Amino acid sequence: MAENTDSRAHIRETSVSLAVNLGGLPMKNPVTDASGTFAAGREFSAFVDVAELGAVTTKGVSLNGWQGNAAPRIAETPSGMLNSIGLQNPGVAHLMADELPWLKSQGATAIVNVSGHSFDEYVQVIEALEDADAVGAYEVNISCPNVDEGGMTIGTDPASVQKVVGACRRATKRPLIVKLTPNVTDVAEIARAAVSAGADALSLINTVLGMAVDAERRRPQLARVVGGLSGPCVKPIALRQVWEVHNAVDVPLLGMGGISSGIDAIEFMLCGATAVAVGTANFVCPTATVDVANGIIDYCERQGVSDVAELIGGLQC
Amino acid sequence: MAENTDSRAHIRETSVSLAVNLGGLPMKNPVTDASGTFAAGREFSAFVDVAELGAVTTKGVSLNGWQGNAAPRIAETPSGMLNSIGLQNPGVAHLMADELPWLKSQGATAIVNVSGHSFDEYVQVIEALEDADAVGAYEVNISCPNVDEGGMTIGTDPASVQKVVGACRRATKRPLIVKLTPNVTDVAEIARAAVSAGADALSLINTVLGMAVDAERRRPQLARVVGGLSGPCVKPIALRQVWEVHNAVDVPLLGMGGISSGIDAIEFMLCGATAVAVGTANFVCPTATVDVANGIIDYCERQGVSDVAELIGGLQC
Amino acid sequence: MANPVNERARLLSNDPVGPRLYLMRLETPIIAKTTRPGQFVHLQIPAADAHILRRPFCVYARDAEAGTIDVLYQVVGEGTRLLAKATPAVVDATGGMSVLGPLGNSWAAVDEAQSGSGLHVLLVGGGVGAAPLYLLAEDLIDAGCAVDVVLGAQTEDALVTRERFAALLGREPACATDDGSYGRPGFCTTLSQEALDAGCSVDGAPFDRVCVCGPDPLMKIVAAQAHEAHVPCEVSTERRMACGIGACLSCVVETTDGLKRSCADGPIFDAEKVVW
Amino acid sequence: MANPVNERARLLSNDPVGPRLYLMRLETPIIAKTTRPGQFVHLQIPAADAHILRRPFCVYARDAEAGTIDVLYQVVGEGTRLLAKATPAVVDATGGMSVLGPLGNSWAAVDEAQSGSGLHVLLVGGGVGAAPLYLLAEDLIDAGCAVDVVLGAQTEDALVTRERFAALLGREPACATDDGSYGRPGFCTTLSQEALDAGCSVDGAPFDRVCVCGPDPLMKIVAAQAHEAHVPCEVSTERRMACGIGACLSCVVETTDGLKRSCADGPIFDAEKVVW
Ligand SMILES: Cc1cc2nc3c(=O)[nH]c(=O)nc-3n(C[C@H](O)[C@H](O)[C@H](O)COP(=O)(O)OP(=O)(O)OC[C@H]3O[C@@H](n4cnc5c(N)ncnc54)[C@H](O)[C@@H]3O)c2cc1C
Ligand SMILES: Cc1cc2nc3c(=O)[nH]c(=O)nc-3n(C[C@H](O)[C@H](O)[C@H](O)COP(=O)(O)OP(=O)(O)OC[C@H]3O[C@@H](n4cnc5c(N)ncnc54)[C@H](O)[C@@H]3O)c2cc1C
Ligand SMILES: Cc1cc2nc3c(=O)[nH]c(=O)nc-3n(C[C@H](O)[C@H](O)[C@H](O)COP(=O)(O)O)c2cc1C
Ligand SMILES: Cc1cc2nc3c(=O)[nH]c(=O)nc-3n(C[C@H](O)[C@H](O)[C@H](O)COP(=O)(O)O)c2cc1C
Ligand code: FES
Ligand code: FES
Repeated sequence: MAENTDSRAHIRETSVSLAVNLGGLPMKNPVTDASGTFAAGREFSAFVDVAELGAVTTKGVSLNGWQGNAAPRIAETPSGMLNSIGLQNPGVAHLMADELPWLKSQGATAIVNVSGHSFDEYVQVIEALEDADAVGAYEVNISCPNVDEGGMTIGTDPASVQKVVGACRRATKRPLIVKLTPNVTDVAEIARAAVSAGADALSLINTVLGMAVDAERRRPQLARVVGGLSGPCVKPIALRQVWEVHNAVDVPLLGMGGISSGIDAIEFMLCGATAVAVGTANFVCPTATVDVANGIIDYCERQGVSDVAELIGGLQC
Repeated sequence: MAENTDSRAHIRETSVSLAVNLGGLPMKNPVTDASGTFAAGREFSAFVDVAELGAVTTKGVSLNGWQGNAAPRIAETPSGMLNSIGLQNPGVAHLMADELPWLKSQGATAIVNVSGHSFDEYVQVIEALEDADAVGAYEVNISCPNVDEGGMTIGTDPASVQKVVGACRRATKRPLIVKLTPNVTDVAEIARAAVSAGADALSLINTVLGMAVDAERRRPQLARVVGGLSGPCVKPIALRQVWEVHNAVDVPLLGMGGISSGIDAIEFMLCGATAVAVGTANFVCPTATVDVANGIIDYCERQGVSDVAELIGGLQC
Repeated sequence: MANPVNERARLLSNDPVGPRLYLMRLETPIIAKTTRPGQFVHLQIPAADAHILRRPFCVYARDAEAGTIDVLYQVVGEGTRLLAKATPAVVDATGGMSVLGPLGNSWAAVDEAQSGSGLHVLLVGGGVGAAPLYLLAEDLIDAGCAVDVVLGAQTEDALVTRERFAALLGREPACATDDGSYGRPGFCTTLSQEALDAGCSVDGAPFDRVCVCGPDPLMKIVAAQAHEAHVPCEVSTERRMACGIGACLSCVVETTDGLKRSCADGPIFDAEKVVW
Repeated sequence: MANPVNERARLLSNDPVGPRLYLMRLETPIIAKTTRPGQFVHLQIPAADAHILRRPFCVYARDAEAGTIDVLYQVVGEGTRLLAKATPAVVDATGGMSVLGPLGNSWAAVDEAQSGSGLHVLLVGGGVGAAPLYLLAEDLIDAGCAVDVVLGAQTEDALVTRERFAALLGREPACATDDGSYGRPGFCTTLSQEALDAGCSVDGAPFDRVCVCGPDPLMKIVAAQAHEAHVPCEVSTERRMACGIGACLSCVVETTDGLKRSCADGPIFDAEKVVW
């Protein structure tokens, strides 16, 4: 896809101070994409200039790559979608050879989303990435099934969370963001486990477990039966969890889940998010990341907010 | 509100066998309303004949009544809504004096939804209701905060679930339906606890914890900040949990969460529900219960299903 | 009260009439015949399937013969923004608009006027709250009452009900605007106080009733004025509603008789009973 | 390939043309100029905010001068049902329809035809899969190819592309209908096999290429026939798509070179590489 700067959407000029710091990662504005919805940005470069974003969060990467799940991999649901991509990825070497250099050439800040099927795999992915200079922060996705623990999702058990975050922490001095799963009874407990093990920041929410059925054919809509729910429908769940976690821990939060406008982003910031990620909305409109950033600017200008950071946790209740 | 039979919606004649048995409660068709969205049916009697429904599930009742939460109590969300009614109810005596006799006079089958702030309160409500002859089954709502356990939601802890269900079981021989909360890491575990303590059937899902923010005023939309999410947006979550519970226990299930059409109901039945409840959809359209029943008939006739019970758990995967 | 019905209405018109104000005409033959003053309809936003809740609006005017009702509404949020975009063609293409109504109670003043005779009634409408007073004024005048009307709005061009009231009353309603662009500058509570002090403009007799509709703070002040003047006062409450028919307990109003449902026990309440 | 753009299109028409079949004309000046045969557009369903995903449709015809494209589509589910209800007025009232395109690759046959000369190409379209072959036929004929077309449909009235193809080719395409209401009774794979056996109807020369679009089972059979006949074959894949631009990995096609993205690496693939 060749450049076509004229037709791209741009974040507009403003006197509002947009910079935030996400656990050691300086971001020029609070907007990144949600991992897995933006690849490493290149596919969107006909629509947005990825260097303008606060960061580009790359698709989850494992050590040697994964095949992902069988198709169909997605289904539409009311105001949302299910996916069971299964973290298909070509492995960390490909990311380092191909995606990171491109991001660097664009002048973008990279958050690398890290996945693993074992505690060791997470560490190995990070160790490999320590050689790349274009990594601004890691986002450790603890919603992966863990073969060490019988396939259980690491992120649902505080002890496993502590273990994996601790191991990642020892492997790097770079900002370490831990991405929580919403499919737990008490997200604050998991958040505290991650922070106690050394997380610099937390991101949430990952997708909510869901299912869709094709009644006519009496079959599940996804080949893997169950998938992850995302999009506007999950926003109330995400806001609640961001709020709960904000009240439970002291590290900055990267909020996501159904964000498709500047107002949505402001809602997350008021609940305690320092930065926000735009996911499914990228499929609805490929300029969604930039649209969200411009919407944040609109809000700040209208409300006379001179520094976006003032909004963080500013909910009055 | 006077009767106006002409303008009411009716469940149409069919040769499809619609009767199901929900853990000892015979239902003439699989459709009831979801507790709290239909009062005790009277307010809907200008639109539907409540006697035609498989059952009428009444609003949660406590021993001496509760005031509920401060207003605003609801907010709209994408394809859904939040509520924090707070189980406002006038107490079990009022239900017995006023609502149950009316339901009986209409010829309706009643499922009484029971709530409590302590293990004892549940039992006392059931004990009071044992004197009423118009009760077809109890639906025990274990999503209430329990003052015995520091305000924790009973339904999130297997031991508490066993305790409350066991106590209710000893208080009655009537069909005992236990209504699960979706806000847990592993709903199958909770389901097993309820069944082991004597539940005849399980109903799910109750509302999903969520939150909505008024960005302009920087305030939560609900006076109580957090509320329960319901409506089409939660259907994927509900289907997934019904499927998980269906695979974990052997008792019949009452499925709910976002059902607004016959096809939605069929999806729940294919995932393992014996009957279905229509909740938020009643606010969208006051004939929703009847519309769902007619949609089930349409599906069965189109697909040549002679007995609706054939569909239960019939998902092919 | 007549049974509520769910009518699939055609949208006949939907036009801007003032700042963020729209006037909508709906073809709802049954509701047009059965609506009493103060009652409301519960509308589904057309062509917006993610917005599942209905929106409540008072009936501004009704034409039983033509089978139509008018709704005057203000754009305040996403639902009304989408409503303002609806065109007759859009609504026709989506099979009509679902209108539930008539819902709620009516002003006790109407019953009283119909049984008693020659009541003196003061109506106070703030902003778009003026709309539901129009049907009331019609019925009161039909019942032989002397009616005075006080209207408040932010600006002159927001006083969109003024002309209809003037035509009905045969004289200008008393008006106040926040910015002074029309009538008395400031809030209309000054005018309501003056009216209570002076008595009915028709014959100087003291008022027998006050009926108010508008923002809560306005209703609270006028209720206090009426209380002071020993005039019974009714107010029209606005709460967020889900079902609109009394089942869900979303819309509670705190009263001295306990929590009441705005949609079914109200929206009209005796001001003395409302806990503000 | 041209960069994709997101155009706010006016809907110019949207009419039923056969059983559950609709023909839609959209005003998309940039896409109309830049679309190549086989490429698709990714449409937002208008006035349906709960349906967040776009729907992919091939471009059936384009008029670069008028700035319009045509889409022929079948109602199969909720999204296409809503699409069929859209009217120009509805789309205008909602500020136009968001159309992302042109997306995907194109038929290799076109490049080959433009560089080589006088290719003999067999096009096989099943059901609504005939639509994307029309642009291809146009470009191939422009490039001097001899083109034979085989169409299959369930019934005569579903053969809605037949006349356009006949006009373009100057002769009737070979047709089959499942119910025998037009052309050869049964599946169109009989006709494609006969064509491969007989060679091009223009001059009897063996085909250099086969291009197929239709349901997977059809494409699989024709691909096998072409393989048997040693004729290179391309197929147009259909997968559920979210982004449509290669980022989300929703739409993977299993190939002998590994998993490929239907939206960005396809939708057109060399039939030999597809793992059916
Ligand atoms: C009985 C009654 C009669 C009414 N009559 C009129 C009228 O004649 N003209 C008019 O302009 N407005 C009237 N309103 C207010 C009108 O219902 C709201 O302005 C409208 O619902 C706002 O919807 P929204 O989607 O634009 O706002 P949003 O804020 O986006 O709506 C979110 C939710 O809050 C609810 N909500 C927001 N504001 C109000 C409010 N003020 N009152 C009740 N619910 C609200 C909405 O219904 C919706 O459920 C009336 C309200 C009630 C209860
Ligand atoms: C590249 C491409 C080109 C296409 N061109 C045409 C065309 O020219 N004419 C035409 O009639 N159809 C075409 N299709 C198929 C068309 O996209 C689907 O029929 C349509 O998306 C169905 O939407 P729905 O909401 O009615 O179905 P639903 O089943 O309700 O949709 C649910 C989800 O599944 C997806 N989906 C359902 N069926 C298909 C399918 N067959 N292929 C891909 N996704 C599907 C939908 O996009 C949606 O995300 C094409 C598909 C692709 C991938
Ligand atoms: C298609 C798709 C792929 C995703 N892949 C990843 C992933 O690789 N790693 C990860 O941590 N989250 C992944 N997610 C989750 C998103 O990053 C995000 O947490 C979630 O979708 C909620 O945000 P949204 O509602 O804005 O999409 C994926 C989501 C989608 C929809
Ligand atoms: C306004 C409202 C009140 C409710 N009250 C109760 C209640 O009293 N007891 C209970 O068990 N569930 C209650 N629920 C939950 C519903 O019964 C149901 O489990 C949930 O709403 C999901 O179904 P739905 O999406 O069809 O609404 C209530 C839900 C709503 C929306
Ligand atoms: S809106 Fe449901 S009780 Fe009033
Ligand atoms: S649809 Fe997203 S990669 Fe193809």
